[in-house]
Amino acid sequence: MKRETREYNLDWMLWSSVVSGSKVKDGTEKEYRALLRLIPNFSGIIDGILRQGEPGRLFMKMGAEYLDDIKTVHDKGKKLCFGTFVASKTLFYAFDNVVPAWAEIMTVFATMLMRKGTAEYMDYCCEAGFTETSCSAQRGSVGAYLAGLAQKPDFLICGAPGICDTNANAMQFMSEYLDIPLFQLTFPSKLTGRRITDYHRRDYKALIEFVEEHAGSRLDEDRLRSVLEEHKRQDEIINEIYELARLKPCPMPPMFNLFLYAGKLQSSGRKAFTALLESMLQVMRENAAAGRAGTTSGKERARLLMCYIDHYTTDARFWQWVDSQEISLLPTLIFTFFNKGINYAAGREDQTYEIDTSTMDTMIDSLADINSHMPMVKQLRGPYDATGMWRDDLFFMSRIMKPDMTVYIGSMGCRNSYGVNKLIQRDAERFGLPTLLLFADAFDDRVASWEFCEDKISEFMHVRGILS
Amino acid sequence: MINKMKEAAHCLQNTSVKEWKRDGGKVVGYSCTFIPEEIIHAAGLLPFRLRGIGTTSMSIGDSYYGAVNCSVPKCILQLAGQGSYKFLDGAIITNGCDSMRRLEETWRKASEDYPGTLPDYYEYFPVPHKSVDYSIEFYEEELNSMIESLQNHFNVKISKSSLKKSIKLYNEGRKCLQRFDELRSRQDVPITGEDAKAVLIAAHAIPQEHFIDMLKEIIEKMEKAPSVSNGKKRILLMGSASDDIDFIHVIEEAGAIVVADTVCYGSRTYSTLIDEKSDPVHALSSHYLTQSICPRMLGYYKTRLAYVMDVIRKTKVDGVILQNVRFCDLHGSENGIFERDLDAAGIPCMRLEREYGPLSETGRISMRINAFMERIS
Amino acid sequence: MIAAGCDVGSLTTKAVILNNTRLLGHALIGSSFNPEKSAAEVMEKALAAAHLTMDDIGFCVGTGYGRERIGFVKKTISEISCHAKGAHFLQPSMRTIIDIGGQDCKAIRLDEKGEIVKFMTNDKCASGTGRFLEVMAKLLGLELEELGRISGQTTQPINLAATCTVWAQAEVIMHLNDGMSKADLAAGINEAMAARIAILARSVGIEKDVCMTGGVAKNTGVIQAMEKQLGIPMRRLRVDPQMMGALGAAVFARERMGGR
Amino acid sequence: MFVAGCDVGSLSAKAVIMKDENIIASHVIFARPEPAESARTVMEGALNKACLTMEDISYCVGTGYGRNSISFAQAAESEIACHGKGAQWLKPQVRMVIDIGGQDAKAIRIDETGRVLRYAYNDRCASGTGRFLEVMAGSMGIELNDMGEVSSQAKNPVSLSNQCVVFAETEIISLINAGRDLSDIVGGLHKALSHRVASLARSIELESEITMTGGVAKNQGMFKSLQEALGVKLVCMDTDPQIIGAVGAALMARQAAAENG
Ligand SMILES: Nc1ncnc2c1ncn2[C@@H]1O[C@H](COP(=O)(O)OP(=O)(O)O)[C@@H](O)[C@H]1O
Ligand SMILES: Nc1ncnc2c1ncn2[C@@H]1O[C@H](COP(=O)(O)OP(=O)(O)O)[C@@H](O)[C@H]1O
Ligand code: SF4
Ligand code: SF4
Ligand code: SF4
Repeated sequence: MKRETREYNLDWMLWSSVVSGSKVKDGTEKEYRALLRLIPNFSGIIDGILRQGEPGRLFMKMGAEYLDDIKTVHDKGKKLCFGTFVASKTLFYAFDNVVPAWAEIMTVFATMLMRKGTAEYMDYCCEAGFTETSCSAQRGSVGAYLAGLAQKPDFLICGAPGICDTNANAMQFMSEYLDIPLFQLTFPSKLTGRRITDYHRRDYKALIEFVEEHAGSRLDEDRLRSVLEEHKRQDEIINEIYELARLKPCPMPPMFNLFLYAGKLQSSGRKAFTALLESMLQVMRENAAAGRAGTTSGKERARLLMCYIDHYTTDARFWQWVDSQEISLLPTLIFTFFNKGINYAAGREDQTYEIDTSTMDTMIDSLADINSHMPMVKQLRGPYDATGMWRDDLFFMSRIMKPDMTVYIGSMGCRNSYGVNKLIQRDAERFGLPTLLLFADAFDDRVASWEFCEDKISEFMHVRGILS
Repeated sequence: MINKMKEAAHCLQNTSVKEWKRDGGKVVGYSCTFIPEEIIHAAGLLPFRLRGIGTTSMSIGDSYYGAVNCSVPKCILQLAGQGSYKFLDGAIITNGCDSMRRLEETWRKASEDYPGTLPDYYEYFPVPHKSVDYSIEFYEEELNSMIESLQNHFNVKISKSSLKKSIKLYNEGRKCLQRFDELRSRQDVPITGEDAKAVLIAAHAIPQEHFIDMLKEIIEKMEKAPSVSNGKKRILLMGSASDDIDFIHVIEEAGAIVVADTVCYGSRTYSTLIDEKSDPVHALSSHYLTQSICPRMLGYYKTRLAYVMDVIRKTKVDGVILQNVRFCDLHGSENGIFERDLDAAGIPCMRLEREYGPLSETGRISMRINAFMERIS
Repeated sequence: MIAAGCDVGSLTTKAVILNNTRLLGHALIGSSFNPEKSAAEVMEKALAAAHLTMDDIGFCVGTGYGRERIGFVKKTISEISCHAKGAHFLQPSMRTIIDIGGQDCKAIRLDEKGEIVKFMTNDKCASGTGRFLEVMAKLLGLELEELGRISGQTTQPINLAATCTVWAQAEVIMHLNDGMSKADLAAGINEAMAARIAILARSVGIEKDVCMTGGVAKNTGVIQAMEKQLGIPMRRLRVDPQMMGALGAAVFARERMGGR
Repeated sequence: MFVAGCDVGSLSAKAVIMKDENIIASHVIFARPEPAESARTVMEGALNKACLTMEDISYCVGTGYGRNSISFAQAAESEIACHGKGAQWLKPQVRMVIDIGGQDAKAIRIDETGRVLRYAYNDRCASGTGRFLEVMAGSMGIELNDMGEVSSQAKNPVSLSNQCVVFAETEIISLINAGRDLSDIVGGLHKALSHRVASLARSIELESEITMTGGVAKNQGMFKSLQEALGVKLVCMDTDPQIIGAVGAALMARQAAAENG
């Protein structure tokens, strides 16, 4: 790692970028333009986000709040819990002295905001002895933590054993390297059934005990109830957003996809996310009423479904490009995890979670339930073609969202999705969904530059006659 | 005797398997040490560990797997697609690691294009990633359903007493292997690492009864055998699965002698015995699910380190080779921490990433091993 | 007490003749298909430079990829040990040695006595090896020497995204089309190379002094990029860095003969 | 009316001139460092053969890596579409085209009109491309032209362990040193490459009528070896397979010219 890189902490840098970015829109348009010039490195992305209007502003505020908590965690005498995103956040927001920082979220922020992405942190992982073939979603931020360039976590939570080895490895490595206690939440590789539910619940209770022990505080019933209620409310709005996204043209602006899952992963159960969702819904309703697509031009030339990960590197060019091409970006497949009772759950009730806030016990069961339906936990833990797994979800989403094509982008570290993406592609093509596998890395543009990806996606749409 | 073992190590369908088949016996392949061979054995079937040796092309492996998957399951898929595994009557795939668990799907799908290459009995077996009471319970239930499905498919009965008999037999095998390990790592090493590896591979490729008889003879010879070590550096081999005798050959060519290994196909499977008194299925599940020597059991690094340090102390090795197959994340990342901790303990070690099977790059590997030997001499 | 070292590399074959600490002669030729012949040829040249014949050599050590096939050597030692030995012999304060040859790259850390503490090699693929630079130089229509020199004239090095040598080539072609200057491209190439090597170097743990050996050490652009990457100066060696393996072999040979 | 197709690849540049249903001239050159220059030179060559000048060409479509720097082309098309189109036009029964060029390998499935249904690129690295053979031929001192001939004498093709082009090269050198027959080595190279390409083709599911295009298809050894690896008899192109991309481009030009009046 270069000396300059060591001068600032990762969490501080992200905090300062997002916080200042979240304020630039507070004044007039002229002031905004002037301020943008002061943040040359990431003005592209900030502008891209803020151009979404109120939802963009709220998204930035939500990020600022999240990063502020992380940056000040120890000053405020709280405990920092670091983990991977396949462990649901909702639990942690029910503790008053725990702040969750999630590896992938930090990586995504850094990938989008920092000039050279997270390359140096990723490389630092190798320098520290962690394998270079591992997933960039973790390596990107874990490298900074290994190098001591962030608030040191007080404990680690990993929800990946049984889902993703490389992810779980990153946490184990970090735990050993920095000597931080680690809890591994595990998932049998079957999705449904009584035994599975029991297993989750028992494991989840063990997790709560672990958190209580290391946080030195107890899970508060009232707080948990209010977080879960908020979560429920959010699910209802998301349900409506999905419903609207089905329209042709799709009234959802491409970047909302990012807001949707970033919010869900980062701030589930927090008021800031509810506010964001409400304003997103507002925009979509207006678009729908006017029969407009969510793209800037209001037109829709094609509908795109990402069947794995969006492409994050540098300046959010992915979403902006999609927008400029008048392509609707439909809600990402991997975030298709539903609350029981919504339309899409019909016929697949066993694949949904239920939030029941009657008693402490039912709430804990709900948490376990939510967690066992997190992205990847749901789609990747069993055979790809089993009920409720990757293929099933892809076909299901295509039926309701009617995409013209689907694109796979992953991480070079992803054994699971690379292990079966050729099979998925075959099946999807037979199903009638044009499918492009991109040999690129969503978090590392050294594998393939955005220009390369853009070129390949354009070529695909052209050759396959997708773009009207 | 050792030649028989070598034959078993060098090819898939060895003489014993052929004889077994000829006598009307059935063979069930399985992908990792978390499948109790005892159960397959108790069903009167021959458990056979899936391997990827002898592959000369990846044309089938690469058609279904992605570019960033480990070549161990890819080679197995290649062999399966080529029809080399047609002698199997069944196969059980586990979630040993992410690449391996995907073999369940890739093989199943490949068989649509290569008809007749999927065994009639084909199951995916989920192994939990934790050693706690409720995961052991879960695993036990899975074992029970495996027993049931074997019984149904092969029309056999797996009784408690036959299970107990199998456990007893395999425990005897484990005891022999423990003795074998003691001998191979004594001061005057009586067997090359290459030959020793052949024995360890054969343990999962020929009928256990037969294996134990042969092993006993080998042990007897070893007790009196002259030393083959003469001044060679004693090496402990750690990391990814290694059933590749030629790889050991390359290491030993460079002036080393492998006297111990903790890799899959090494002491992992027999360092402890199974309780013969309690309920057999329960005994199996508490044995197998507490073998945390494999890094797939994430979060148990400290246990593994203690185990390795113990092996190092007992076998008095001069150096440790921490190898991993490319894209093997489990071992790749753990080797990094091992390196740090072994370094700190003053034990020379070297990390080495390689390709699996025939794709191994002899020249470059031997250059590195040479340098390592020069370093520790 | 005349000792010799012969390094049959993938690209070049080198020989060094040493009398105690004095370098009597050395030679470098391109490797041919036949390592035996290359070795004999280069040795002859080195001997001629030193005005000696084979009979004058007390002990000769061989190294490099073709080491097993050199007829006249008494012992073979790996390149890793030889490069370390050679660099330490010239400069006992050397702690980290980065050797980049035609086909691989090695980072080696030494202790005060010059013993190897740790080493790492990259030989998974051609990117990060000298071959990468050769391919690129050819593409730009530059001599290898020029690649380093011209990169000094850059105003803005390009960012090479692809890691595969061949794909990187396509990228460079693309930039050439866009009218990018050769200097910027050369600088970008050298930086990409340095970035890859730096990871390796850091994984063995860098300690001062640091030097580079192997043919690529003659590329000033890579050296500067490495210095920038690592934030520490690379010590220059007083002998051609490409000869380091052969020199180390000769030093080993001298030790064999009882010299210290 | 004359139309043209120009394919500027990584190794070679190709130009084809068509009149009505006929190819009246084609030309192939080694690519220059500057694609614009390659395009100009190769086009001039083709024009000379046809005794035409640029003004005679009503429409020109460019393809290949350098397609965006062909100044005289009115439109650019992807190689995938061009190879599909060209192959189908020449051999109407063809439903799958395997194009191996210097820089990549592609498998393309087309329908009866030459429209692309599915396609895939090699995703690993240069080891699955024509460059692999080029480099090897260079290091063995064999002309590319002779590769097929040499390999036809192979009795016992070697098995190559290295994936990387560069390292495979060293391996080859040591095989030569070990006294292995050149023909066995070349045979081994072909086998290695064709197995890689076969897995690519299989990943989009094989069709029954398959042909091979691109420079590598000129190599009879590769042709046979791919046939073996796929276990299917390949349709042989009577036209130089290297120019199929340019033919496809010319066909597209014809179509465009017709549409534009
Ligand atoms: N004069 C030079 N200037 C810059 N780079 C050079 C020069 N000569 C050789 N090189 C680089 O050194 C590499 C060869 O290094 P060398 O140590 O001779 O390799 P090996 O030991 O594997 O034969 C070449 O690939 C090239 O990149
Ligand atoms: N005359 C020939 N005989 C055999 N192989 C050839 C011949 N010419 C070219 N090739 C092979 O074809 C490849 C180049 O194919 P080509 O289609 O021209 O590539 P591109 O379109 O990328 O320029 C070379 O890498 C080489 O392997
Ligand atoms: S992208 Fe793949 S490798 Fe990365 S965390 Fe997700 S499942 Fe694991
Ligand atoms: S070597 Fe590693 S990645 Fe490969 S099958 Fe074994 S555990 Fe899995
Ligand atoms: S990526 Fe390129 S340089 Fe690397 S192994 Fe493949 S061909 Fe060689």
